[in-house]
Amino acid sequence: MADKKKKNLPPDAQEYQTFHDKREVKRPILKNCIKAFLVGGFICFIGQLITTFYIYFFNFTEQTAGSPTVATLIFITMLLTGFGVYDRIGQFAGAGTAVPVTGFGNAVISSAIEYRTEGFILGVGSNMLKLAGPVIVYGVFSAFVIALIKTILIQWGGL
Amino acid sequence: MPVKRWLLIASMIAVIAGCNTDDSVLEPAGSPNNDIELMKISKDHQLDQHISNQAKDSMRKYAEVTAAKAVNTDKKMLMAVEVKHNERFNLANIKKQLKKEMEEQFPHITVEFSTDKKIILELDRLEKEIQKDIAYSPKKLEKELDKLISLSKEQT
Amino acid sequence: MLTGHQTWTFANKPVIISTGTVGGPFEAKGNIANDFDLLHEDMWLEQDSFEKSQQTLMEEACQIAVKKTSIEKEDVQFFISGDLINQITPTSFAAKTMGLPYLGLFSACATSTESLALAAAIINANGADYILSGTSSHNAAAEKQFRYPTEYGGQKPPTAQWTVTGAGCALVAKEGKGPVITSATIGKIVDMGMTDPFNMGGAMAPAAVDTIETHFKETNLDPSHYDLIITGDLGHIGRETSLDLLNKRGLVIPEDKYVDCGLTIYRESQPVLAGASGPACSAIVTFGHFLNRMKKGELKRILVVATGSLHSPLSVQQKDPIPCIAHAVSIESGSDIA
Amino acid sequence: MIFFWAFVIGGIICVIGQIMFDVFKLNPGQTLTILVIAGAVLDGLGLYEPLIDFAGAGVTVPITSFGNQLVHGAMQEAEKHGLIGVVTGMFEVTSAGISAAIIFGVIGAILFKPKG
Repeated sequence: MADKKKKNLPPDAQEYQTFHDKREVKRPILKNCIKAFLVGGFICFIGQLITTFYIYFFNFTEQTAGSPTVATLIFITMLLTGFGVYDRIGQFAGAGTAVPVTGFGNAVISSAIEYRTEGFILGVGSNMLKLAGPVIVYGVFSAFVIALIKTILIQWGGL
Repeated sequence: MPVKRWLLIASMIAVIAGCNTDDSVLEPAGSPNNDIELMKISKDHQLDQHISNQAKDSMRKYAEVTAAKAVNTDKKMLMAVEVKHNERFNLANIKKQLKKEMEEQFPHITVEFSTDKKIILELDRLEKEIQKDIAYSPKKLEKELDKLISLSKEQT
Repeated sequence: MLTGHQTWTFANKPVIISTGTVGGPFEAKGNIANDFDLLHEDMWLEQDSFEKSQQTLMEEACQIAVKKTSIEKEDVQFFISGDLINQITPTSFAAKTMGLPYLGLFSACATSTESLALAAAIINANGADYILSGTSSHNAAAEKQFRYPTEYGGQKPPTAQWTVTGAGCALVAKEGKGPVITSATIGKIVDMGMTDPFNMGGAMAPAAVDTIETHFKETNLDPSHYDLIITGDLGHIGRETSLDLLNKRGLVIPEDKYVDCGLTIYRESQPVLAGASGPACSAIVTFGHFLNRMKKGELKRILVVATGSLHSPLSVQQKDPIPCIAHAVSIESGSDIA
Repeated sequence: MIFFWAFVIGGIICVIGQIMFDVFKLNPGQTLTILVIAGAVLDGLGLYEPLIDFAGAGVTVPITSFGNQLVHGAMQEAEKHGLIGVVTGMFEVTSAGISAAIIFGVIGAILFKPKG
């Protein structure tokens, strides 16, 4: 990837990039992965606790308890984001807090809070999906394509 | 870049698909499984629960089943089973197989089958209530059962 | 006054008669908190937005710089400044409050030396008696503009830098007491095809090297002329890379004489990853910390090389490389100072 | 048991995300988008439901579950109305995560100021 990009550059730039790459502080991938595993796993564990709570104490089944669980987690995220804690955890955990729905919630909520200085309609309203928008757009679009293919296969392929 | 991305996705699918050994549905074990958590309603009870009792008993042949609950009226039965955790990958197939088996065993009534934790909990509660209350009215049972069946069918 | 292609030497020796430095709460916990004229406890400065608080920072720095002298605000002829928020509006609003003739600059984190060099050039050519030059930045405003919302929990790589909240301002005069500006080298855009906006130090290092090299070539000096060569905000990676690159090209600068504002302002224990950045970084550290040391007599001659990466969120998204620049200003202690 | 697997499987999905961050140098937006698409593809292949049965919140909490839910919604409509159902179904699909994020986003904007 990096090599292909480099080929189109003038020689001095290529030389500099090689020179620089030796001095760049590398991302601690293993450490980051362990942290992501622990924090991400912990969030899912909390999610399972909440799911179990809803199954035992409310009228939710395993099938239906997912939605209130997600909503509860995002509510917690709102509090953590609003009190300025989530970004600290995020710097530590990386994908561990970004990949669970709490990360999606944080992307929406942090944008919403950030843009309130520009007003509620044009600021909060139009910017709150700035970070999370692609997830919705391509989630919906890919789901559409997949459902389409599957339906065609079922109808004509007798799958 | 795009090539790498697709490779990544493909490898993810491969890894997860690898864990999925499909169609290995349950096989009857040699000896009866006596560890199943099940409770039979007394034969003397004014509500006839012998179908449920029979259904629960027939789960004993599977070593993977850990709990079986069932309640019936004279027209329908709701049954729920719990399987060992490492069998849960095949939960959908297990459910299909057992449901078919129950339908074949009791062709004259409608069989609803579930593997949901909530249904297991609710059936357990219902079984205990019936057991305790000799005068449990069939109408109330009918109502309770319908409620649970619709709950088990909820999707989202 | 022009020496070589890109260097001005100032025969009339413009003087920095006073400076004003203002910092935020994070800077107050830093290494050089004592060198600030004013520190704020609150990121918002009781304003409605981060952009407005940046404007307030700039206004306060200017007011402090003027108040320290015997002149009045009305005696100042020009205000030369800039920042890196959308169309440099915080600076422009500050200029409105100041009510001074205003030249707005955009040179990102190199604005401090660019404004200082221009102020010195105008004064040297008798274009003015007093000029206020300086710049400001605000951590949250810059995050919002260039990266993610401040509360977003994205993980920053170890190459990322922390934007300074603060403003630094220097009042340059034709005559008076204080450090004098002897020369300035205006840099060229250097683009080495670096594209990672989370690694600005690495992108800006060649620009700093280019300007430093040109400065020594055109002024016929060698690094031993200066007590310190101060880069703007290269951070750990940029500082190391540029120093190695300078040595490789035969310009040997001892390790301890080559310091970086981005590594001076905060303590090692503060979570700033590769170091500090932002226009205010070089302005505050130079006008506050290093000029104070010069006044104490610890330093005689310094070369300040502020570096700026002139990308925008748009150019990064469109996969353009980061264009970088560096301007150097040489400051010497005045003759009437011990 | 389900708690253990929720932790492990959820953690592994996060590690995949971290690798996309650090090794492939993708930004969070790209990473999450790819994960959502991966979730949709997995559900299309019929692999997501068994994972939910096995790991519970370990796969319903990560963002991949959005893809799963969206495909599920579309397929439900498709079963009722055939091919047209896919199109109309897409517009009827609501994911709890999206609506919760929007609702709490607005509430958050009313209640909080960014801390900086």
